[in-house]
Amino acid sequence: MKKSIVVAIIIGSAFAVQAAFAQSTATQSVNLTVSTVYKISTSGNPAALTVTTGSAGTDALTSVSDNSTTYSITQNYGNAVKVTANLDAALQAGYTLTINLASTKGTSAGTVNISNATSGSALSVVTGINRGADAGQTISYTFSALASAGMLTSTTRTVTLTLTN
Amino acid sequence: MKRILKNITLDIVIVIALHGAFLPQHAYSQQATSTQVVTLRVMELNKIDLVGGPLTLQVNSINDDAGEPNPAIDASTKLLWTSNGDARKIAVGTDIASPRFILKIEAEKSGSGTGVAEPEVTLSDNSPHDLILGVQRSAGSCKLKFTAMASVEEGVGSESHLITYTITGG
Amino acid sequence: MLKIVPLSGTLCDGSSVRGSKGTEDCRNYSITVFALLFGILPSFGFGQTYGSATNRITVKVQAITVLQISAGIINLSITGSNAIAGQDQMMTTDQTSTLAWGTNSSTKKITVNTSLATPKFTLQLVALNPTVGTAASQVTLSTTAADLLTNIGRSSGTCGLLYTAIALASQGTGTDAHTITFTVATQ
Amino acid sequence: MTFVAVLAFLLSTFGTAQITVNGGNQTMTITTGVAGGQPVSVLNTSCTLSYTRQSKISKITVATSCPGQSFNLSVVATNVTRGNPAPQVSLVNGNPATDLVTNIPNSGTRNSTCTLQFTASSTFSQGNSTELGNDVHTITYTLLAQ
Repeated sequence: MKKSIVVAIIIGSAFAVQAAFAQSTATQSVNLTVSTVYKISTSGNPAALTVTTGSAGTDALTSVSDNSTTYSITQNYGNAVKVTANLDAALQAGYTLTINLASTKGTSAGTVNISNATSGSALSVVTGINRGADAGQTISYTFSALASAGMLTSTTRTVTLTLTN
Repeated sequence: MKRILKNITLDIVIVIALHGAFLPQHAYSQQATSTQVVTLRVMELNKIDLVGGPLTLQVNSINDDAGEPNPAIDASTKLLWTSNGDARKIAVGTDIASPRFILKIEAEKSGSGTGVAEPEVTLSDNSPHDLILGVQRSAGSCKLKFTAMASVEEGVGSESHLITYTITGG
Repeated sequence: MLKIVPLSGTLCDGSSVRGSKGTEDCRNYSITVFALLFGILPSFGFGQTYGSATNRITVKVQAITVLQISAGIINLSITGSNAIAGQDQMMTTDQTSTLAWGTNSSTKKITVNTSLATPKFTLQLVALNPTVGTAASQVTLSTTAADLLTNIGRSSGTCGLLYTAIALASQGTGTDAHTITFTVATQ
Repeated sequence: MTFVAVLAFLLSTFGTAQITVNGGNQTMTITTGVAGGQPVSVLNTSCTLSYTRQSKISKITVATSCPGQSFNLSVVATNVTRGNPAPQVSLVNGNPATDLVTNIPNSGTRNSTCTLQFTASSTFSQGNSTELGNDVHTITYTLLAQ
């Protein structure tokens, strides 16, 4: 009998302890971290820029332009972010490629000659970009050539736009 | 115990050093890129144009000594050209197969650009005649000197020439 | 005793009585009859029941409510991979934790709230596939308790927890540390 | 005649004290549960049964009376000194008496005992006593010929 009572007390005590821990609430820690984000994309490639005409007596041939592509950016780093542009290789003398990026979150540098801008000498094309997003801004390319530079068979250049601080 | 403390201190120094070395670099290395492929091409082009004209050459005086009419001369017309090709030439021709009167033309090279002027050309038929040779990858210009001549036997009359300038491969 | 004799007599005649044997003498039968009258008869009357006893057991079930989260800590991180160029809003989700509950009270629901009074970013929560009850629509967490699950009275069940973190690029970087509290409340 | 009266008295005495339950009335309280599971059942072994040898091989049955029963209660005999413990019996109001101990010998030691191990359990869906009231079982143990 005594043994039974002891067992009952032990069991009872055990449940009493469990009861003390029975909770009608539960908590969970959720940590949300937002890291630095830089994103830039372009809408595709511009059409071929082909110089086909000029004026008699003038060395500078009639330039051609393309503004069919756009770029979009998103960044949360700061309010002094910029976009730079460069080619994978410089153009030969007598040929000129300029680029102009429109911007609403920053300040466009206007028309920038990137003919000789390579990875080591990228040029700023948009500066002072504020935190946030800027979508579908127009990219304008202009290609011009001198008659004295001669003809140019189809040549490709990779233009790299970099969103950076 | 002292050794342990020394090691810990050293570790802390190293950690701080690494932190100081990499954190700024990390902070300034943030960027994203996007690329576009641009295709560039310049086609062959040859342009030629005239400044001045149409003009009228009038033979209306006689040389008393020779008893022949004096030639009429005009150098008011300017020829312009642009070519990004190599070894081009400029030829000139009239639309009259057998002119009644004599009409001569000469390029007086005084402008810029490449090219060598040929001697004075007589437009005696409607075939093209070389006017300037050695034109290449340039824009140039020159004055055109027209000379009209007639003999007494040819009497009085008039001719209208349509003169064509052509820049072609040389 | 005289009243018993006739009964004893009938037994002597060899009539059938349960447990009797007709070959035994009348004295033995008299003893048997006495025993039946004074003690054994009551028992034999209930199919050879020798005795019974009773006691009382009271079963009491307290109002029980228990909640359990499968994961104590959830880390949500918004990086470049969660962003789309040209879009200010960036988003990430977590669906790794589950909520289990048990309640034997009727008309109960589960509410949720955060300890963070002024979060920099937006944190939303919705209960997924509850085995019992009705999941409320997605909740934007605040210090005010909002319904997560309703109609869970007298049940034991589980559901998934889907956290959605939303940040705007224009808000910059940072960290929000939430302590999310789930509570079983009366509906 | 005196002999007859004494014998009758003794037999009568034996008939009234053949089985007794010790430990008195008990209250079993379920206080906690498992999230996603069920409330934790409660065990009680405070009661024992004492019973005596009979002229025939006997057994003990158990039955309960619990009007409006809401929760679950079962019992099994442990530490049985004489006889065979039956499997655990679920005590449900209105069910017929069920064997608790069987094959109690009709010879040998006169007095036997066993421990009564009660298990109270419930599910979350069965509710709680605050809303439904307690289950009060009046349990009857009967010693009878097998």
